Amino acid sequence: MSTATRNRDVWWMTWFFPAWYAVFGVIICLLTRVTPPPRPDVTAAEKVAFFAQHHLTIQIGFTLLLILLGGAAMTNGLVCYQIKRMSVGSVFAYGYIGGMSVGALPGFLLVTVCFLTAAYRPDRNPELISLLYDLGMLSYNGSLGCFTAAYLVLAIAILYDRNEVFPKWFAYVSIWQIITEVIATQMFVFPSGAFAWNGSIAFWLAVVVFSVWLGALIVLLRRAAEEESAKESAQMVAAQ
Amino acid sequence: MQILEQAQDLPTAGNIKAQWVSLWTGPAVGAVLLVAAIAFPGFWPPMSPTMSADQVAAFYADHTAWIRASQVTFNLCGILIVPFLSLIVVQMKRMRQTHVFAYCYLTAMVSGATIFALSNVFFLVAAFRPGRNPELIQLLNDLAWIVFIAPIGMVVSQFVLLALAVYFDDQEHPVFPKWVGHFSLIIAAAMVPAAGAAVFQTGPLAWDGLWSFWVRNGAYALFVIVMFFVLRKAIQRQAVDDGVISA
Amino acid sequence: MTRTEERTETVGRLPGDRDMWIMVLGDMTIFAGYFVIFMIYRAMNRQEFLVAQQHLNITIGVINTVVLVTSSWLVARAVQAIRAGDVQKSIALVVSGGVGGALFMVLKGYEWASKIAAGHTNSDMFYSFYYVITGVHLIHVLIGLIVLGVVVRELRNPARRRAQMVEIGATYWHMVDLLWVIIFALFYVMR
Amino acid sequence: MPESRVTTWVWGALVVITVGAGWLAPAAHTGHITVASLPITVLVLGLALIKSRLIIRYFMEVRTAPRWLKLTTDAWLAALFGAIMVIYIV
Repeated sequence: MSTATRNRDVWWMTWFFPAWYAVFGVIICLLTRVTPPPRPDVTAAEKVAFFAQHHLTIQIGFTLLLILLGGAAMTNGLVCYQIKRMSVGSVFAYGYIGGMSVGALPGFLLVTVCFLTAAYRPDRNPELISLLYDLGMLSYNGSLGCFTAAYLVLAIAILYDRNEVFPKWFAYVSIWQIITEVIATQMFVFPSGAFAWNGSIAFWLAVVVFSVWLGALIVLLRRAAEEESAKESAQMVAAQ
Repeated sequence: MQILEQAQDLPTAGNIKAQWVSLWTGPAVGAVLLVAAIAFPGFWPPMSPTMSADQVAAFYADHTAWIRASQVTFNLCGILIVPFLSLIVVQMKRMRQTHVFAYCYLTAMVSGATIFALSNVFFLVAAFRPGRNPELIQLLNDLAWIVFIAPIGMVVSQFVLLALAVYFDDQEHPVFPKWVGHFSLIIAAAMVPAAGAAVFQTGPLAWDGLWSFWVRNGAYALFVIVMFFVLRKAIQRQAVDDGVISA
Repeated sequence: MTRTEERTETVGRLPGDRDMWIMVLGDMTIFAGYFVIFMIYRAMNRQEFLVAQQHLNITIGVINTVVLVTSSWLVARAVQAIRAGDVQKSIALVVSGGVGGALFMVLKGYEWASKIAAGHTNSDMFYSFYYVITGVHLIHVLIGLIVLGVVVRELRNPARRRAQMVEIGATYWHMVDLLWVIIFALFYVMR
Repeated sequence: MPESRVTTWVWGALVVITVGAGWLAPAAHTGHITVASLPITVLVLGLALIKSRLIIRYFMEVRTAPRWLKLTTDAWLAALFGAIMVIYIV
């Protein structure tokens, strides 16, 4: 046995994490055009036109996402694993995957299916296309509780942890994420303005905070894996 | 499985017994779901995506009772496959590595099951008021079929994770034999094209097509059957190792 | 003053810890974003905002600001007390600071209730900002009360008693105060 | 002057400024003043800036903090109040 290979699987997932989000970013930003989001304050005819204009890229992008959807689960499983390494036991780790696996359906799948169904029959009644558009966008941008629950248990786990798997400031960054989810409640009320699903506060500021959170998580997952490797090789040396 | 008398009350025996029960829920649920699939009129042959809204509405009006009976069964029993899949998680945690693949598998399994559960609801809502505007019935039918066939991402990631876990399991006597990894990847490859069901209305990739319907669903059924025997062997070996049954 | 103290005086000493300052500076930046966006919408609807602003109760606004500033002052005194080694005084000051925070929330709740009863709901753009920004601020007050609670609990336990813990809590609590002072100026007072 | 006395003076200043600023608010006058006023706004924002800096410097103890923190908080104040002022005037 070579030294420190026991967490080789963790390293695989740690590299997979940014790779998956990169692909996901390309899909949602460049192909399917759901981020940045299309406008909520348009007529049914304009929504039909949106689907007509991006017909092909929506189909390519979201079909790709249907295949890669499981990557979200895999990235969340990795975070769950790191929470399990904390001194706080498994409760928060299970809470995290609980919240995140619920979130996969309203957070990713529903928008995928709604947009593909809309693109499936472009000659459908425009009112129905409009319904699919709203349903997709509101569930995608507005699935709040599942992620809030996951961020909350993550933050508490980090604050109570004594193994220093993640630094304390990341707990606070997760709390910002909760705050942005709280503000996102407003998108169910406002079809335009700062709090709409494409609004400067409910969307753009939230995206900035999310990017900070995600970028920090990518770096911290790598650091946690490095520390785990170092600890294991130290243990192996000690055992010999 | 004959548990040794002296081991009866050990926690290890309890663990083996629980796994054994979960193992046998597999064929039981499989049988029920097979009956439901046979009873669902929309599968024989699978409803064509090219049906007009009126035809779809007429189909739901003509077969309301059987659609309801079979989809309620799917709704009630579909997620009962979860204990069987949990068994794979438990066995993955016995492999020689950290448990990260097992947690990823668990997450993907829960999300995948949730997606399946959603499709039954769409079928059932479409059958709830057959007198509804045909355009709405067609919409519900589209959603039901697309959610049922196309989102294979969660299961595909389960196969990939299982394969990775098997390949990374470098114990002298691995929990699963290596071919399970290859097999798992082949099943994944067989299911991936079904994502096209959300785009194509005709041909093998349409939801009633050879690939998206028959190969996809057949592959998954084959996986469950093969994993039944693989898991049975793994549990028996674990039982011997734990001293719960005689070799 | 001894030599080491003199050195820290010139180099500077970070109150609390680095993690809390990342939180506070980041949160201040996010709120700055809210404020700037509010100002942009205000600039686009000047008259409408000014008319809507008339209906805010300035007296409650002033009282709430004084309450929060006072609470902040008590917590600042608590930090000085624990540094001087006076644990009981420090606990008492943190608790009274927390009471101030709770009072702020009660007053804010009353203000919201009376505004909604008077028909100033979030269908008016000024009030949509008002409810969201003050609501997010209220969540920060609530988190602050939890933080102060943790501080009191740690102070009561002789084994875990650390001045740094009080500083961390205080840094957060002053940020809550700081953000409110700016909200007060932008929503209640400016024309 | 002992540390606690300084803190108390700062608190007194904050309360006085708050009450004074409250008197400038549109709603403080029954006459329903609904005209924008540049001088009052400048005054109000100036007072808010002073209050904010007092809180940061004295309550948050940035006065004795490392230079980077002093600079960061001042930059934040300058950027925020500068932006508010510019948006108001333009």
